[in-house]
Amino acid sequence: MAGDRRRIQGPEVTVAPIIIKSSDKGKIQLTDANGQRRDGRNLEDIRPIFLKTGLISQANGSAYIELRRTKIACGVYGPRQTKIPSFSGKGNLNCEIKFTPFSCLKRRQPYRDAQEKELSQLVFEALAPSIRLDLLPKSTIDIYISVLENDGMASCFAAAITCASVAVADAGIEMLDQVAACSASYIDGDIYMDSDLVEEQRESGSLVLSYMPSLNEVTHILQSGEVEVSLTTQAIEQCTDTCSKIYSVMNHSLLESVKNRIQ
Amino acid sequence: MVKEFESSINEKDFILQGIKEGLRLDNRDIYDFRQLGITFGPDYGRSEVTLGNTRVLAKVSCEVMRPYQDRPAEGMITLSTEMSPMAFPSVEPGRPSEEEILVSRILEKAIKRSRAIDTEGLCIVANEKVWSIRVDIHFLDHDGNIIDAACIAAISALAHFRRPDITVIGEEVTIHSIEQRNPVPLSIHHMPICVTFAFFENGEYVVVDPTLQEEQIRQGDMTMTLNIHKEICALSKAGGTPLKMETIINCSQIATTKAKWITEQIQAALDAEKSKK
Amino acid sequence: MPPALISPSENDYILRGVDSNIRADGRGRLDYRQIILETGLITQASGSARCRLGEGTDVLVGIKVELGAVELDGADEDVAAIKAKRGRVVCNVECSPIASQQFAGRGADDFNNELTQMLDRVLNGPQGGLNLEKLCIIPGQQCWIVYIDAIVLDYAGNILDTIFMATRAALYNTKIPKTIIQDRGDGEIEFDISDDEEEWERIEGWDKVPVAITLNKIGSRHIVDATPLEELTTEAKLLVTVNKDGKVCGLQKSGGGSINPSLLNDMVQTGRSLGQSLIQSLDEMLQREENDINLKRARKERIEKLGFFAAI
Amino acid sequence: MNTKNIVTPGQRLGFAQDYVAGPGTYVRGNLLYASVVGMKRVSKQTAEGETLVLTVSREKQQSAIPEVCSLVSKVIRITPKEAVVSIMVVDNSPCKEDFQGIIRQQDVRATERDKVKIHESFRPGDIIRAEVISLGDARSYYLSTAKNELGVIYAQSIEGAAMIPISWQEMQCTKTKAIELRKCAKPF
Amino acid sequence: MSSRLELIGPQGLRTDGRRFNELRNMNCKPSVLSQADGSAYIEQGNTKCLAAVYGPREARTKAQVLHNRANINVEISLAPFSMEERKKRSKSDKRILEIASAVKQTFEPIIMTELYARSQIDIYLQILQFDGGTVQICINAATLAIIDAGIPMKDYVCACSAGCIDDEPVLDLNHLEESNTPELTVALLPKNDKITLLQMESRLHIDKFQQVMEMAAKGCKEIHTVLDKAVRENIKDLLKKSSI
Repeated sequence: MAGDRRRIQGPEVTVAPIIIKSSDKGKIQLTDANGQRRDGRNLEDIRPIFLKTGLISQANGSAYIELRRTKIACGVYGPRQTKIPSFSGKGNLNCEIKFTPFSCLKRRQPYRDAQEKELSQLVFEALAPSIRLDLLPKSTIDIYISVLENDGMASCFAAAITCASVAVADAGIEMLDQVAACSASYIDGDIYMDSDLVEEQRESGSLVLSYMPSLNEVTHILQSGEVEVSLTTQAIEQCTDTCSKIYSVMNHSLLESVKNRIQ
Repeated sequence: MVKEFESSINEKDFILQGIKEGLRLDNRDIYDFRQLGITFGPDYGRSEVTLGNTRVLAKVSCEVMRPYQDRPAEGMITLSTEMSPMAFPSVEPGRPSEEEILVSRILEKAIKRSRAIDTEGLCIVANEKVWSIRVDIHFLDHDGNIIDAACIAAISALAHFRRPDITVIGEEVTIHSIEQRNPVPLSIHHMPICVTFAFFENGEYVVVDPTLQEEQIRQGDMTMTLNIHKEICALSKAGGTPLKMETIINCSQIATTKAKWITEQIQAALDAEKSKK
Repeated sequence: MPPALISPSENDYILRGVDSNIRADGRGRLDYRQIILETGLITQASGSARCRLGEGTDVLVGIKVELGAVELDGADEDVAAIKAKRGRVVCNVECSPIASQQFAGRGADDFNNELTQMLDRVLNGPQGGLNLEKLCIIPGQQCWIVYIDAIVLDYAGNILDTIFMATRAALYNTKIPKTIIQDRGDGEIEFDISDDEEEWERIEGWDKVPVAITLNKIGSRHIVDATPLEELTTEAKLLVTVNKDGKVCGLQKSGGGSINPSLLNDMVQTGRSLGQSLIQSLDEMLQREENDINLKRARKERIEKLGFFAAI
Repeated sequence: MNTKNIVTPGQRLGFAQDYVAGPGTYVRGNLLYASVVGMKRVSKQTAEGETLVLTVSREKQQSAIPEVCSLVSKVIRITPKEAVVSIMVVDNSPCKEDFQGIIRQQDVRATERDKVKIHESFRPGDIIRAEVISLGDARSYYLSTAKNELGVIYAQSIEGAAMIPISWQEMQCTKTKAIELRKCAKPF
Repeated sequence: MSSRLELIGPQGLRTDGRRFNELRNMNCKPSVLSQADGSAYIEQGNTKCLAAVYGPREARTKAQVLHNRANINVEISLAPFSMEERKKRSKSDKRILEIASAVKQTFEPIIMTELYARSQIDIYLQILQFDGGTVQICINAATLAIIDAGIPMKDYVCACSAGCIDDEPVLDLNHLEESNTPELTVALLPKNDKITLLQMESRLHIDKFQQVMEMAAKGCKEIHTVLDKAVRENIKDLLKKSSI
């Protein structure tokens, strides 16, 4: 594969070491006898969210989200003139998600790979219904998402959507509603909300749902794994409930930012 | 992008009329090559070829590498051509143009596919180490017919090249520096020579070794690659004006004599170089 | 190339049609076009199939099974140990410029990537159906890699469903050579590959491979198997992948619109029931084709493939 | 300031029939929602029976984009047919990044349009006030200066000094007193 | 070439059972695609190729506009499963670009491009299965597709390869043969016997050259009859359909 020649290249093939734990610990138990998860959460609980706006001074809007070991920053630029000349009565929304090389288990290449391109497309699809692009003819909004640390792909993707939505609101762009997103894992017939990497690697399937709570509309859904329809329905319900909770966190952080500025 | 310089209509008519009368701007016969100059050195495997105003430099280098899995006992030959804006003002650096691709493909067919170099002789330890020979071809000045010039430069550089001697004892390989032992030449099976023709007036008129201006007004071209044993090593007429079969046979006859003449020139240049040392 | 455009009147025409359950080509909301399926067209591939929808969309899938190294990584040893015992599936979708002028040059790159990821997400996981453990030859070292390459040859809407149908049929058509493993002692294992084609086997679990149903939300209703014009009218698409047991193997929304949760549930249910019946009819088609071939072979007749001339 | 009045996008503000939707709000179904983060304000009732206007003023301005209103822009280059400008301020709010606009020959002034010469109206580097008349083509907005209060508001002479308008189509250099031709804006 | 393969059996038949001067089994059909203005599908033995022609239409970029004639653009893609070993080829592979350029230059003097100044004709070729003779199948498929698109051209262009095994000229090489013998590809205008494309790889003595070339030219003529028949049948079908 033709890599980036300007960078110093390592060996052709590298393998991340697998750390072998002492055998007496045995297999990792995802839940203890009380039904609590490894970090003390219940199945339906999500990790505590830290969400703050306005970290990137150059951007029109920005936000930072942290769910324990998942850390994502997002900057929004625009609306600005569309670079490629093509007339469109609606605004363009351009989303780019990038995993930093050190964010995942395996080192990621510094240039955009196929997965990042696809995730960027999915973020676009999740956010597009919420933004009033019809008010912004001939303009482009650029959303750049940087994943600093990734603790589970599904939950990271959900956090990226939430974070991007807050950043768009912070940029003062007109929206119909904010988009909250959350993930769920199917493990042994149970639904684990907002699973981390260790749980994710044991899942038989996962669901990421993004939702506009005030309008009661689902903007995106992504499910993998072989699942009964009834379980899916249940997971969708749980996710919409959780999204409403995340929504209040998002509102809170936006209100905080306004209050700070007024004072 | 800079547009290629084009001759005016008057110039074009003038050249065409000349060709019809068997005359060319540089006072050549239509089947003549321009003045061919081959110089070598200062180090092994470096040759500079001039064909009229066209000037090409070829440099051969070698290194030890792991062979391809499907050819464990064969050395490698890499041909690299790069057209720089120095000789081609219309070329954008970095991206290979269509012309460059065609040139490098013809050279590849002429030298690699026709097995001009004995690649099996380049094997050091099968599956482990082989010589990889690299030929870098630089176009210094472009006044038409770069293919022929590049081919002469490449093959004469290969003939002039000496690689360091080696001794193999079991798995142990020693590479002797040039000071320690006399370097060894590559074993060359045959010398492929490209001869390019240009066609005018629906293939009625044929010219050998076209200049840049002639290339601009030609309707078609054909490159024949031959060696002194009268073998056609490669042939490329990629479209262009349709030709009669007799024309092509006729061209092949001309090409044989030209190939012989050029081979002699190369040989003479190599001998002159040797006697100098 | 600029994307295709749709006029407001065309848009309105389709919208009203969908509302009254009649589409431009006479179909109802949940009707598929005629499906033509044929397997074994590419002799150099381990398996191949071509699927054509109506007079338009045409997808060719070629599968090559090659030897390769197993994947060696994971968050911890348990996960890594499972991965070391598995074969691999690699998916790739290419839209050929012959299908549509939009795909010329680099025009199809993003679209190819999107389709590839969608196919890969479904097939490369427990829901993919294929028994990946059976594809492993020497745990921790060698395995079969199943390369699934889909080429879109003609485009008249609903590419993804067609890709999935063709992929399923191509997997049915794929035969893997038998391997004979010999233990040489001191942990060294060698294996031979049988060249007797009679002994070659199908990939276990091909029948559990899901199919995809793309539901297009137009107005407050949804349709399947949309034509290009209908796709332009679509506000949001929902891809439902279903296997033969009626289990949902994947959901993905695409497009710029949003969907109400109750409609979403409705669409999932529709997709599920349509998918199950689609699998049934596809399997019947494959069975019929194979029976035909066997019959002809028994009678020593020439087996003529319809090839690319079918139904045009 | 009352923090209770701060609203976020998607927040319900009331019933659509009670208020007129002002900037920063939108109507969906029979409800009124906020579309930006900011302060909720209700207009004061001036006349009996008048419906109140509800607006959400943005806490942080979105980067402005041109719409049909007056704006300030800088001339980048001129051709005999048009002047290309870069739009800097839209309706008193600055754009973070410039948008490109065009003033065509026929849109320079309201009278004797066919006699307009672009080089006698604008020069590169001039700051002008104009208004958007159309979204234009793929690349540029179409602008017009065909009103008294529109035209050049700041220009430098060949000498490099600032010029002052002396008539609606002439400006004078403050240093050399040379007169140059411009389509001037009527000072407020 | 120390371990020479037996390319000719004891009965004088080739590896796939053909005689020296025999073409591979050839199937072709025009008008196979719904979107393209002209299309064709060709099988020559185990090599299979689809061609689509769009245009003449507006040139995509200004740089491609030619003021006195139409610009021809050729793109070739190879299916990843078309070869013995799976390989994903990028569109900028040198060999593919070389063939594309050869196809383009072959058709430039044949298509009456001067009738469509400032426009563009796109020829897209998709090779589905590969067993030797890429250049010839590309040219034959393109000819058929251009005719199907109704673009005026001076004549058919038919291409065929020939080689030389044990001093005996052979017609229409398959992949095994072309990698072990010299291969000469000829594209011919059947009406006036003129050659538009001539490509050769590997070594061939000049005395054999004419013989091999004549053999290939004969193959081109045979291919012409097959193509012509397909075109005529297709038109008959079309007439039948339109008369109903």
